Amino acid sequence: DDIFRRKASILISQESEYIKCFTQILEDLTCFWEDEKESTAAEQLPYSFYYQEEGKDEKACILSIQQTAAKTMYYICSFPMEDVTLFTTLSLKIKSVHGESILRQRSLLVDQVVILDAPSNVSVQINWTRQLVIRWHPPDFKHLQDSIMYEVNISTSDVQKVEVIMEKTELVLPNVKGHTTYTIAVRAKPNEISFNGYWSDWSEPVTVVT
Amino acid sequence: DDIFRRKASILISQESEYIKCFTQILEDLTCFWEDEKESTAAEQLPYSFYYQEEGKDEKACILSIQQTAAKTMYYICSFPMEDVTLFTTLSLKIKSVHGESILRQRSLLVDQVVILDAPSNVSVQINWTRQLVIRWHPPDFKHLQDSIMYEVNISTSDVQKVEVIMEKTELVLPNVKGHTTYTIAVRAKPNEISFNGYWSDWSEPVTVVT
Amino acid sequence: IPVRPICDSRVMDKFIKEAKEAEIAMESCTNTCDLTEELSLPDPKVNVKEWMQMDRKAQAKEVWNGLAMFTRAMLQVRELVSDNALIYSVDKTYSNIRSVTRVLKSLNVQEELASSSSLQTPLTVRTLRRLFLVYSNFLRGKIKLFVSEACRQDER
Repeated sequence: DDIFRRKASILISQESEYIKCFTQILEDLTCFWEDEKESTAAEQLPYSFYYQEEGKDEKACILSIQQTAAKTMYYICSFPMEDVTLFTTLSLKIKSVHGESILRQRSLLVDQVVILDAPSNVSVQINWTRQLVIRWHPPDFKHLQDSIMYEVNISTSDVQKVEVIMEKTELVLPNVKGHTTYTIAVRAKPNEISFNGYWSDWSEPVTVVT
Repeated sequence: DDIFRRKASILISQESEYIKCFTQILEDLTCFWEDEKESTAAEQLPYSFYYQEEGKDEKACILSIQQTAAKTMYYICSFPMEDVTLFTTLSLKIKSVHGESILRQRSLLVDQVVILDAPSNVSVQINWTRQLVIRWHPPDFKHLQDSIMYEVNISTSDVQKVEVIMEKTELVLPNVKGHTTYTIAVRAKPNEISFNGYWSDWSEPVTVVT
Repeated sequence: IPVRPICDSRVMDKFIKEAKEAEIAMESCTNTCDLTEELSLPDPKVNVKEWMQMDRKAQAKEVWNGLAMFTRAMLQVRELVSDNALIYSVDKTYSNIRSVTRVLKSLNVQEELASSSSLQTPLTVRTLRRLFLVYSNFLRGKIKLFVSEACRQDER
């Protein structure tokens, strides 16, 4: 679906592991990989996928498939919620359906592969002391809204800069120039203290003329 | 005594239950109520007070009395330390001494009726960028100092505002005006996650001239 | 900056908030939340003075044993519920209990194989509502106190 495609495209640009995984709000986990061969319409999938939590039995995941823009295939495993455990090593394996040989493997911590939604409702105001006051709403992160860091991209026709904001949803930019068009967008990521992951998409850009 | 009177006055303004209870450092529990009749000098108290922990036998508490400013009476039960149990329901009953009928009852969790002491050592500094840096010491709370929230009251002759600070003991106030007298006081309360309760007294106010 | 995830109080707070959500979700329960079997759960009550005087090993035992009992109870309950909203709460809680267990392991507390003799007598519950109330009290109480103390010792 659409959400999957957005998060997948983030991972494809930021993650070099063959098996790519992400969680959105820590109660879900999706892993996928792209098979470079063009898909056949064969009824049986050529792969099977297994996961194993430290100290527990290996389980199989039922794969779904999706065609990519390049006509290749995504193989996708959506984990059942009760098997999403944080702070523990999860081992993943792709096997060939025939022959049980391990084709690829990876291990990861679910708490380290978060992809948040983009921040929303970005607003910009100019206050009386010529400051830009930029505010936004945090993405959903299940009681961890105060554990998010942000990048705020501020650009004019001349310059572009990015400010990193820790755990706040406001940035006050002093000394802005007059008669200038400022374009602002914000993206989010866990603050890397207890949780980590990838940068979200940029929010819709907002423009203000000073 | 004096501590009782201070905490009692907090409860009287914040709690509508007839039987009011508080704990200070989680090892103690005091319950009391105000009898609106003026006190008689009778030797025997007209009430008895019982408490019961889930799954245990009911126990009687020895009541003490104190006269209020309005000449009515406080009836007070100070729990023995070994009967102060948190995270389990405690049932309370006032009975009339003659006749055993239940006059009032209430149930509560001791961990939800904390009244902390006021924060101490409030200090205010003005830094070079015209910010007020306000710091204070947390009240004693059994190694749970990171589970306290604060209200900081900042007032000048014109305006008054209250900021809520979660789990930190510092507030930086930007853009303060020059030649103004700021008066600052801080109060504390558990942060409502593991523990809850009532707002403490305000600390001694501290004044600074910018 | 906290040394370990568990010492970032926001992590434990997240689990506590989610336990309360599950507890509140059970308020909509009527008779559908009566269980056909009794569940055995750890007693969440704490006398703070006694708790502080217990040695760390004994506290760890209470905590480990309690988490194991909740894990078992959630698996048991999973077989008994069919309502989707309830299944969500049960699965979510099961997953959270395992995450809490993992995170406690990072405290290097020796996992104690509890000989039940020295532990507090377990509680018996017969409704989902009570199950989630006890779970939330256990997390707010014994686990939170245990973790705060461990992280405080860590800082020194």
